Amino acid sequence: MINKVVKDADTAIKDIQNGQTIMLGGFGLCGIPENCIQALLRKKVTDLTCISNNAGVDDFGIGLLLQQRQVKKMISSYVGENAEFERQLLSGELEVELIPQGTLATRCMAAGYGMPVIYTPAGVGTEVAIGKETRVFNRKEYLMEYAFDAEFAIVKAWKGDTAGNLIYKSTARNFNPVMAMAGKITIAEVEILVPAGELDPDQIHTPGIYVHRIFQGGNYEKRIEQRTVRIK
Amino acid sequence: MINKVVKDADTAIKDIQNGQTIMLGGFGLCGIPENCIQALLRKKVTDLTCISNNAGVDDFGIGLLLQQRQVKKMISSYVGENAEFERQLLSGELEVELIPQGTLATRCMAAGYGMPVIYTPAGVGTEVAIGKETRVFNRKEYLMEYAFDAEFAIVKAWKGDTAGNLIYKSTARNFNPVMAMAGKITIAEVEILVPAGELDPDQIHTPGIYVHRIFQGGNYEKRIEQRTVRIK
Amino acid sequence: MLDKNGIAKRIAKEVKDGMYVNLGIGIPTLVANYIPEGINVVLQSENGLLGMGPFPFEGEEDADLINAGKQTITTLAGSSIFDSAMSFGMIRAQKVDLTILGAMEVSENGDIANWKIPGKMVKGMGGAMDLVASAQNIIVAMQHVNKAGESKLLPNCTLPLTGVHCVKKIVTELAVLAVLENGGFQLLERAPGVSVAEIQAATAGKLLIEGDIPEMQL
Amino acid sequence: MLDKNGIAKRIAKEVKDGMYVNLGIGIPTLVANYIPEGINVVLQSENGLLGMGPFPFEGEEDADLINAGKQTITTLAGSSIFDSAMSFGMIRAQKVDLTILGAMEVSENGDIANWKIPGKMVKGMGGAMDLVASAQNIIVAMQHVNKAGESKLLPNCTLPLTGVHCVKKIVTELAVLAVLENGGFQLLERAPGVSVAEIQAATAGKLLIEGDIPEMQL
Repeated sequence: MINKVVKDADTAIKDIQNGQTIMLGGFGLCGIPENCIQALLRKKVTDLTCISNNAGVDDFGIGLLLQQRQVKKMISSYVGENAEFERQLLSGELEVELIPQGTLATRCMAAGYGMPVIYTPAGVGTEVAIGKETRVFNRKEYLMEYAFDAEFAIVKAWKGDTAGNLIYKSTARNFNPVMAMAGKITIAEVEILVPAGELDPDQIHTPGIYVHRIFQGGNYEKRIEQRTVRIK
Repeated sequence: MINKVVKDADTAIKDIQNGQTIMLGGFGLCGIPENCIQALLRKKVTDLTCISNNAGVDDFGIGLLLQQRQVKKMISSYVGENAEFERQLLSGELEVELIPQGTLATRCMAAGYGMPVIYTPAGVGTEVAIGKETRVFNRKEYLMEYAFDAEFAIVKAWKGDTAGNLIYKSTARNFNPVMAMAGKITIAEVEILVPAGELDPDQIHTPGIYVHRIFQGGNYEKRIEQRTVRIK
Repeated sequence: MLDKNGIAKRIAKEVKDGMYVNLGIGIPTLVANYIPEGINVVLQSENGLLGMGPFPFEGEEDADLINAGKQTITTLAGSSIFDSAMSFGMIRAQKVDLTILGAMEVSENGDIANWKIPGKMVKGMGGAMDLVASAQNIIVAMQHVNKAGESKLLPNCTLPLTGVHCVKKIVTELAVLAVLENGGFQLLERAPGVSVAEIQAATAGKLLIEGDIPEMQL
Repeated sequence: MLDKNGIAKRIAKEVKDGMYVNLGIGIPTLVANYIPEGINVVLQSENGLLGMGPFPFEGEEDADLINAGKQTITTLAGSSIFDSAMSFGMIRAQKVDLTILGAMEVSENGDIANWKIPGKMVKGMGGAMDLVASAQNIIVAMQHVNKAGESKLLPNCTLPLTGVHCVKKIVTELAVLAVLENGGFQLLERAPGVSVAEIQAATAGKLLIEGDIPEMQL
């Protein structure tokens, strides 16, 4: 097997350059690459285009990169929980491209599966369709959407092995597997890193071929956005 | 949960009609729905269009359906291990459409993911491209291939639960998950059927939403085509 | 006139045995509380879960297990987890039988606007555009009029659209209405104590009233 | 002149540390036996496996674990299993670094024919068309001439094509040749004991010979 292990988050992201496009896995604050975000904050790389379903909250997740003005453009489906985000957007400091969540996921998958474009009905007849090629198949109209082209994908998994194989836990899976497939270089941080051979080949969610660098992260906060409970 | 269990293979396939299009999972003889194939033999339904990567061997798998002249057309990528197949093809009794293996898999996925067409470079410049729309993206030429439209998909999994969730074993996975997504009605036979709740949600390969009928099969022969071994 | 829970309760009657259902944020979420005993329904959460269960007991929250509203939830026996591409794949492939979501406006030809108010902060469409573009059966749960007292059932939407020609049915605090294939809101049921005239007054789009309009059974 | 194992041995030198490699049926399969110690390579089998191991010990065959040639095989520590859509997805996305396959004919502009002889039984292209259309680095392992003594390195292929303008390198029993971007076979190495004249005589397509042609190091 090919060993994909790097020492830590700083090593993993060390060649990310100002102005590059990076994907960041997660849905809200669930399943986000906390260690790599911290390393990006330390590296102070700027003018990033970030492809991520959400933009974190003011003081956690991608929100921290926004606080440090490291993000030039966000490509997301929902960005609603972030006051600093709103300020930068309204002041023109931040570009935002909002796209449907399924389109976001499928444009990642297209990149990982070598498909140059995909067709989706999402956004037909809306402002999302402006400037896009449309086509009718079986009497239904679709938009043609391009595969993403991102220099780096940064994902978070639960377990991983030294060969780069990844297993996600529960709904922290979300965008991570499709982004893992889509980066020219894919960086994975995991809660538990094991030697190759300890994971069941049938249970791998992301095969190691898609993962270029892997390390075991630490100090996961895993903040909850909406703590909803019922009483016993 | 919604209960998808039916009594047996005969019940599962009882409404498959002459002339319909069915997908059959498996690669060679590995991971094929043996019980449903037997039930199709008993039902003697004819003029089937079968979408399957291979056509079995003379006396096993889809080869048995060919022996009984139940197949009008095969859509496959490789059909080489079958003398009766060859006879029917050369005599004009059987139509065959040969398509690249990745195109076959991806046309299934397209159906399961609601994508009307996909683009693939496979077959560009060859006779596979004849009559097909081509398009250049990023200086590379692609063929436009349509999602399959099959009345039934018949797949074989290792374990399944009453809610229709499926887990495959080893390379018997192959085409089964993509075909399971692609049938208007999907029938799954499993070696082990368990109550909903016994499978780990993180390890499900095919979510039950894609599966309409499930039953526990029996008497699996699981014939090996090429028994290759090394000496201890 | 219904309160939010009343709207949810009425919509729950549209949920049939064996359905896979996606519930949007707000009133639609409440529908889960009113699905009758004996009706087996599977809730899809578009962040990657089939078989969404109730909120966890206090102290049992799992940060890795949330719904599309980012609320902590639980799984059920028979649940399955998948990635976002498969989640929207099954939505696009119309495997999800029923989508229930809120709206700011619905037009008489079934257009829906629910994601953006120009000039105000834009939060994004999330999965709503995918859901309304793909679902075969879409029910809107909303108030009949907005806070300014203006009808939300219009000849044409004034806000940026989420999807076109897709809403099949609307349940408000006043009425149940079908959106007709050729345009127009057909009044199906009145909320308890609400008159046809009140509904007519609150509906700006074309309203079709045929015969006696029954009162809702809740 | 090389035998089949010699061809496989020479090709094995093209396999570099860290590569994901897809090996076709026939001579390419033999390449696995000659990958040097210390070189970490992962073999992809397009039916859905990364990390293909050797044949199982007798009695340990598993009908559920085969390669694309339908042979019983084993997994290795670090193997992963996936479905056919993902398998060809990673091939199309060029995650597989090197594809080694056999051919009936190769043209001087890199076209390959290896799946069909008109008039004879057609078995199908399997995954070959996907592999040659997507792989960035394709090495063909084949005999220099066919059984009738005719060259298989041609100006143009005469058989139905598998893919166009895709072969980068050819290793035969006589020689190692590069396919030039603008057309033509460039002779890189001679097999032990084989002269340039013999290679020239066996090559119907345009052959470029620049300077001294070294003998292969095996």
